[in-house]
Amino acid sequence: MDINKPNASQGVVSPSLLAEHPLAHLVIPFEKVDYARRGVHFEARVEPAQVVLAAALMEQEGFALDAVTGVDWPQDNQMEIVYDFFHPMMGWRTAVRTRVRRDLPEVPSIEHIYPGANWHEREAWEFFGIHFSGHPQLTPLLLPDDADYHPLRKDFAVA
Amino acid sequence: MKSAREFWKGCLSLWAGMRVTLREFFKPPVTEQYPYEAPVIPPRFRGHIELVRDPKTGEAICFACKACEKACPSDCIVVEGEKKPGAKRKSVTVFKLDFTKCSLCGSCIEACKSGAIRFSKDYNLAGFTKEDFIMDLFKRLEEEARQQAANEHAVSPAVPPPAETAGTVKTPDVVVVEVEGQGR
Amino acid sequence: MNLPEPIRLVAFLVGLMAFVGFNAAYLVWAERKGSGRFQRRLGPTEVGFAGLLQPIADSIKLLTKQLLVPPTVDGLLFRAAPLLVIIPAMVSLAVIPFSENLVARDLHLGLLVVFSFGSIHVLAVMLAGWASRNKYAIISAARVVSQNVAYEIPMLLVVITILMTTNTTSLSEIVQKQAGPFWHWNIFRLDQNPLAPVTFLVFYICMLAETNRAPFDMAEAESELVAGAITEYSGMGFGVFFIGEYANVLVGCALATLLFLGGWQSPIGVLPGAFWFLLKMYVLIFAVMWVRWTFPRTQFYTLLNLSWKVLIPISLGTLVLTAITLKLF
Amino acid sequence: MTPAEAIEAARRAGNETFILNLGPQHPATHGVLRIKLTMDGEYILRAEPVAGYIHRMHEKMGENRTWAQYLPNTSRIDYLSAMTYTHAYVAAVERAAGIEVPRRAEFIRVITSELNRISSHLVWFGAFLLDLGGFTPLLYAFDDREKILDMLEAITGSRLTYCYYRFGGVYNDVDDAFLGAARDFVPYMRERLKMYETLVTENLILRKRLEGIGPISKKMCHKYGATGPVMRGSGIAYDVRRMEPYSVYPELEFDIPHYPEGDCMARYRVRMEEMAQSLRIIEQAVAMIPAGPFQTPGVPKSLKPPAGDYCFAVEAARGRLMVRIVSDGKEMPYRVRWRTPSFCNITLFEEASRGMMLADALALLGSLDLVIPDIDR
Repeated sequence: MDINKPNASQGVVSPSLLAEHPLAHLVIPFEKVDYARRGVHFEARVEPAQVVLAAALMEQEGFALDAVTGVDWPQDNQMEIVYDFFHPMMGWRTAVRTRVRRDLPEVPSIEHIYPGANWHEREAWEFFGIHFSGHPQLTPLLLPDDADYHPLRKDFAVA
Repeated sequence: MKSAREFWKGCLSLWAGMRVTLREFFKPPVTEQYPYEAPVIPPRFRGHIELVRDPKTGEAICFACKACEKACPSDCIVVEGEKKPGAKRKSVTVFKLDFTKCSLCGSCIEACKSGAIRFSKDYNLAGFTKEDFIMDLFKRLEEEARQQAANEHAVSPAVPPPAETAGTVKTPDVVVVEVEGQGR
Repeated sequence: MNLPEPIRLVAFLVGLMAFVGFNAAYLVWAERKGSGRFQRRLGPTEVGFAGLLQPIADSIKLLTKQLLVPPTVDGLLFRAAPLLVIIPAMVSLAVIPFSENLVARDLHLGLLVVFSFGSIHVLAVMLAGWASRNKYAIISAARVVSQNVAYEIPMLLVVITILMTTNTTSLSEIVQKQAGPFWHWNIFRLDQNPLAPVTFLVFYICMLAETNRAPFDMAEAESELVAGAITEYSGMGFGVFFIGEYANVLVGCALATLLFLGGWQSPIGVLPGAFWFLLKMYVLIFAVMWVRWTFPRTQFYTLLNLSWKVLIPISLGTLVLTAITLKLF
Repeated sequence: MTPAEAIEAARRAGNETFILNLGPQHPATHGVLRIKLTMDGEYILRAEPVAGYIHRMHEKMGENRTWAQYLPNTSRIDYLSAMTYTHAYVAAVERAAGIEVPRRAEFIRVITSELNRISSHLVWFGAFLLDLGGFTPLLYAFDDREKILDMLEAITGSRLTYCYYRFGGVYNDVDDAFLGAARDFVPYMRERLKMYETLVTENLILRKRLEGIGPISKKMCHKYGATGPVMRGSGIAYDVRRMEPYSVYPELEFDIPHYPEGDCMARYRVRMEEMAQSLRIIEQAVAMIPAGPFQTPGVPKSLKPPAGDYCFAVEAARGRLMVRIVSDGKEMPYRVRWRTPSFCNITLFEEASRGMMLADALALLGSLDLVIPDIDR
């Protein structure tokens, strides 16, 4: 398969390969999800410690990082972090979710695998307070430098 | 020698580029001379919202149901109404629009079932203070009604532009737009 | 009108000052109207008929603006730089023959005077850049020096070719040698210099680069170095640099007309010489503006490569070729 | 490392460096982006973009507005291709709430999005050449863009922040005048693209200025997640309209221009050809648009999509735009996450511009086609 001539550049719907599960051989279980309903082909729920392994597997499969999203769930006292990946050649979409304790949100950083995640993680840190251990420069990115508040937390009082 | 031929082809491309600009040099300008030529405003243009007058009764259609107030994402509409004796429905008395926060999304016009408000065609609003843009549309509607009444039985053709009430900002143009022929 | 020598000289100098001042102002107007026409818009139209009073309005604005000198600046150099931009242009204009007898001082070594003062312009821009202690200005000062040094050499080589064909350095004699029908102009004299048009082109490109204009405006690269060497200047300091730039373009185009297009020689021999000289000069100035509004800026090292690897070999080649042809015929 | 360490390291290395602040007010950053350049003479040792000067927290605004009230925000994140941003949000909510969109509305969305893409590329074309020093093409490009804006203003009412799409269709219908104008615009624009070809693309100075400058490898695109013309300039023919087809794009004939070199010239050529492809799409869409309703009736005013999280990806002018919405069944979104293309494209600037000269770094910055509110949100 020519590396930069993906099979889908002439209008054929790319994920036709969904018949057999292309990510089945990975050690982390990815179950298939109805793309038309959720917008993602495969989803995996992992422990915070396995995030780096998942990212490494994704990188090995040729996925590119799409986004790192934080979601605050105060009712079950947890914070959820969703890593989105997309495959530039095959058009697949995967999401890796993990949940961490709300009072001490701690997740290993995947910055050494995907340097692009540097800014994503900095943003998640300044908006939610999720600490990405191993991140070279966890300083505020978009908020003023001396910002100590985390606006996207549900308990952040909107003026 | 390849680079020499390439360099020569490059010089030809420079000359081709110069020919293009020279051709453009002799074409007429495309710019619109704003103060002298008024821009053409399409019918669906979104100026600030204004109240619609019911053709039959001459009063504002709006009966202060506050649907638009709830629909507005930036809370810039404040509507007050009171029930006149004898009338079966309320009628609007105050319709304050804070145009500094309005993002012209049209949610209020969509929410209004009786079509009582619409987009106006004002494109050149100017004011010196923020308060100029807090408009009371109902007072302005009455102002226009009184102005029109004055026009009906006014004899003199030359009609000054509608006089400004304190609150509204509809300052006349710096250069009155409908002036034909006063170009260079 | 043979007034006594000093009064004639003073009259000429005052005339030249007025000429440069008038030209600097109305070349700015011509550039803004010209760029407007190139870009299918009008250019200034409000002040006076078709914006004719715009330059006057600009100069009044510049004059009344406060010329503030930042404290961290090297005071002496900062104030000296604008003067150094104007002086070379004025002096070289004094030597240029506008027509048969319309020349301030027809020096025998006119050509050398022009080129010796021409190099002071580089010093001025560098001083401005260095003295204003501003990072952008320092970068632009470094660029100006290497750019002008690179383009001084091919220009002089071309001038030497002209010297060989006309074997005189007096500008009016060069023009007299080009008398007669227009194929006597140096640009068409293929019998002496088979590559004459190419030499003219090389001279023209070098003139563009010398005055930091058009595709080579490295010093005042507004989209990179904000305003380059003159970032810290305001009011008339900035105004003087502006006048200096246009005066240098004036001198460059005048030189090109004298050396190649036969100065005040008229192709059809009817109107006075000065008219033809000014006409040719303004055609060349129009070409400078035309080039400016068509091309993007070159890279800095492409600019230097262009000079060292292309223009200098070409000018050397024409020099040798002219020598051979002169020797043989 | 902090600037102090950078200077210390450089001083130990014997050369004297200085920190040059490119922005936040600088002609070449086209917006309030600041790049701290540690320079050694004219060469850049390290470029560190600093964002946040125009950060308005669109994601928090999403959480205290109803689904419909958030629509005006969507066209203000990247005001140059506002249609595609509203399209992403509206389609994500339609996917969540399971709303059907009539075919006519889908075609209207494709036509307006492609027109918006061309107008966005024209702004990029003008601004990019302005950075390189050529002033005139900017005005030609804005003259063409004016025609597109007048067309879109005639049907939507505004010129830049349209807010034209609604859940289940569009705000009001498209009349024949608009379709006629779009049909005539295509040949006119092809003529103009030919003119830009001779005036700019083949220009020797521009080619010398762009070829081989700012090489971005495929690996870098993968690592940083740079998409759109940046990725297509590095040889990967990735386009969301083909890889995750949405709306009526599968029925339309168009191909994805991509160049393997990965330098500024490749990205320039990709965008110029993308304009030609968009013209092809508009031509086909105007021919194929069916009659029929332009909005699905019966979409509830206060929408409450079922709980869960949904995402939708769209090909914006600058690259892949993904919206992830989390709903908890109430009438206000629980979380709205915008994965904007410029946010990912800027992250590779630090590595791509190391060791370049200042003028080339600006050419690279221009070829990334950044819109600063797209980075800051």
